[in-house]
Amino acid sequence: MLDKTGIAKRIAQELRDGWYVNLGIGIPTLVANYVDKNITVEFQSENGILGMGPFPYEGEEDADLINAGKQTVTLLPGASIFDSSMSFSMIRGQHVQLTVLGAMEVSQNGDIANWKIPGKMVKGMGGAMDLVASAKNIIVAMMHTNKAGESKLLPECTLPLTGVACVTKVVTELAVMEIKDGAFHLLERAPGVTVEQIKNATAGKLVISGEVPEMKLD
Amino acid sequence: MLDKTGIAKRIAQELRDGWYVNLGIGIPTLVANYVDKNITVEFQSENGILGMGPFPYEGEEDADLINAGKQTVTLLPGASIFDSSMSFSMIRGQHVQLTVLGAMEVSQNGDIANWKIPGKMVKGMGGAMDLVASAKNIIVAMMHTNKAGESKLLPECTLPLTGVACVTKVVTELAVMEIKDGAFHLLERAPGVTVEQIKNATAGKLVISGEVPEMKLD
Amino acid sequence: MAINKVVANVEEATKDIKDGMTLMVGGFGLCGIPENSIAQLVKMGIKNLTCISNNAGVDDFGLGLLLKQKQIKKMISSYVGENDEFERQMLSGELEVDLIPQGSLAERCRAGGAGIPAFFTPAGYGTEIAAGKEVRVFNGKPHILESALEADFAIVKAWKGDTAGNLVYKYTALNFNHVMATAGKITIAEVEELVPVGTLDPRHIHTPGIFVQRIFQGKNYEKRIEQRTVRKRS
Amino acid sequence: MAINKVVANVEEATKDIKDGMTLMVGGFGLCGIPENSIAQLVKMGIKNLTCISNNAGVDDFGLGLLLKQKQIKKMISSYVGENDEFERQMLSGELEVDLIPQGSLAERCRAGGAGIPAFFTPAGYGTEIAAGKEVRVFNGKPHILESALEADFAIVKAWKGDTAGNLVYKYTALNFNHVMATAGKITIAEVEELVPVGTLDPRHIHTPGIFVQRIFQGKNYEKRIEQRTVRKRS
Repeated sequence: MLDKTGIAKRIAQELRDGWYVNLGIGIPTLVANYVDKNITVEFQSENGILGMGPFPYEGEEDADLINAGKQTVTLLPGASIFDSSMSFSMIRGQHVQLTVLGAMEVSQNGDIANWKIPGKMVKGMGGAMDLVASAKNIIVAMMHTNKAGESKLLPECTLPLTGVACVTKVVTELAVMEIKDGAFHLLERAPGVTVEQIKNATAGKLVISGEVPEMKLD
Repeated sequence: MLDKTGIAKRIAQELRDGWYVNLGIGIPTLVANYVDKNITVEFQSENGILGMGPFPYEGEEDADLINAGKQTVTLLPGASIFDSSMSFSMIRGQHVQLTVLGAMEVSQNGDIANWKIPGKMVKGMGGAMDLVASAKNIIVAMMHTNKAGESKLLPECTLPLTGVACVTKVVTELAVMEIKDGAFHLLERAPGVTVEQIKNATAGKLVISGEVPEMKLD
Repeated sequence: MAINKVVANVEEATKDIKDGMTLMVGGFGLCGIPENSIAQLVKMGIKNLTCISNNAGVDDFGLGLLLKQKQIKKMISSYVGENDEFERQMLSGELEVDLIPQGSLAERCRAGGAGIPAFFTPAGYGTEIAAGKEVRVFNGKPHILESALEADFAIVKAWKGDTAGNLVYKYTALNFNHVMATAGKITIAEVEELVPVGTLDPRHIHTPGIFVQRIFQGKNYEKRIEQRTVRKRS
Repeated sequence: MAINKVVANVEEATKDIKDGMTLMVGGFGLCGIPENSIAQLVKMGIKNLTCISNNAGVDDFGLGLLLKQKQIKKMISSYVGENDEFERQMLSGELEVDLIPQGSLAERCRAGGAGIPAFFTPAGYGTEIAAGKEVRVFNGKPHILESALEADFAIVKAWKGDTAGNLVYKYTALNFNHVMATAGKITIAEVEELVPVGTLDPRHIHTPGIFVQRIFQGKNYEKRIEQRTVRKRS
């Protein structure tokens, strides 16, 4: 079974040389720490950065240089700054190759719910609806089940949607799954996790073809 | 009767302190030379300049600094440069207070035709359609009649339109007219021109109320 | 010379903002917010405001200050997460909230400034955001029709500005400030440094002065950091 | 490090441009045109091109060079006034021409790059440009629906560019180059000066590198002036 770091490491393996990538808040943010040294990717932050770098050294924080999670960050050489409308031109115009974000529910159709729980305080969708409606490649990083032990991979989402038929892959503490043809296709098991465990934790349609390899993490 | 310079001088009197102004090619361009020294206006050029200055001194021309007429120009202090989409955001968004342009025909309804003569080579409308569809205040600078002596101020335009119900004033070699309520309202006569002459040269509905003053030019 | 947009101070810049008006307020989180103008609105005690702003500040800073005084009737935002008083007012029904996808918020502000009354976007299709909105398929993909946003006043904060109203922002303080500056019937810019015309490079101006009606030299910027994240020197 | 977009030369940058493709070509008149790439397209002899460009060059420069070789099937422009060969081909029916209001051309390119498939504009309402287009009234004013433009290749010219594809333009050479750079499936940028990453100020970049797939150091720029207008020193 993977911890959050493990999920981030596995997702980092999905990155390809030359890609622009938008990472959501939470586990997705960690992905930046595990990029293969042999490839070059640039991180986009929807508040207006391309070429976002790591957190600043203590004492070098600049209130005027933050990411979409309002965290102080730095710029790498070759970075650029732009306004919010241009930032979402990049996103909506599909210039960003990969979006990684968290979710509360994902359906076998690729629908995603991650912004609102009826009856609870709604904080807003931020840029998530634009991101999921636009990106060609959307990977969800999340736990396979919620705190009550219920599957978050469902036949249909029960929560208000963020986007429809958009998620391409889901990486959880248990597995890597691709979404196509209205089903979760099991690609890899987390170290030590059985196919049975994944089956039991998945409420939506799960397709298992042949031997399912265990994922390889360094 | 006014010459081209006279028309430009008269139109310059329409400028108000603090206005942004877009001047078309031809007579409108001359307006910039006669701005009252006591007011400040800035000239916008739709290829991407705000704060356009006069032509450069000989030897100081820069191929990378031209106006919408492709003429070499200069920038005044406080000028800014921007791309074509932002330039037309200014125009379409009605941030430019006054547009002055030439025309082949103007109708009593404020329609304007200035881009196409059927059967002749069509060069294109450039930015004219955006300008006339957007600006709140559009002054046409033109001759009252064409080379055949026919009126260019008509009940309806006969040429393909550039815009509908948009022209607010027309200044010709004979007169200043305001367009409202479906008619040309005669405001001023050019020096030495009689109301009768203006009547004879105007095919569209012309409204004359009381004594029509002669325009004052320095 | 260039048109002069300078007003003496924040009082003069905001003097005709009235109860019930719609304001766009620049910034992202607490980054690039017009601190001086917000403080002045609190002082003026104007009520029933509709505020269009990506976020709603925190309890004791940014738009949170206006919320605390119950000066805001309605917030139009994309994310309002860090504010307890906001939550209380929203859940009690005192505060109307219209949540908009961040990209649609930015584009709707741009459209407002650019004379584009409506446009199609894929964002929000199939969600409750699309309720009541026209849906149209382009290239096999469904889109919804969104309309332009405009405001009685847009209030923005820039790093440097010249007397002609030309603005330059510092790093990510650019965010919503530029698009909102284009969309105000009257746009007020407060700047950290007010400079003479001719000081800013014409090629590097983010917001041309044509969009700005009033500019003033701000003071005492706190520039609070919402999430101070650092790494250790290795 | 940043993603490297550098290609060796114009040959490599343009190698997969094929007959029948749609190209956006930056520039306004002869200002800011991609001289190197146009010369290479002439050399390659590619035919049946659809070119989206504000103008069509002059007889012996700019897109006029492609017109002379009859490589262009269709021009999508706002003004094509200074070109006798263009006129001959257009009147004889050899060349298709689609004339578009300049602001709509710019906005349609921007929309193509920004994932906005269509938008409403007042420009052209009531004229032949509006024929067959949806009309809708907003705030009492009629608007027409215009659609996004995209291109197989966008070819732009910048002043300075870095290896990550970030571009800065010189004065009005900015014009259509930026919006077109955002709208190409593949965008080629030729630059007067190719610089290392870190050289350009992140706040002053006009076109972020994400929009540019290939960049190369151009050479022998002629930068012809179309209308040399000067004043005498007094």
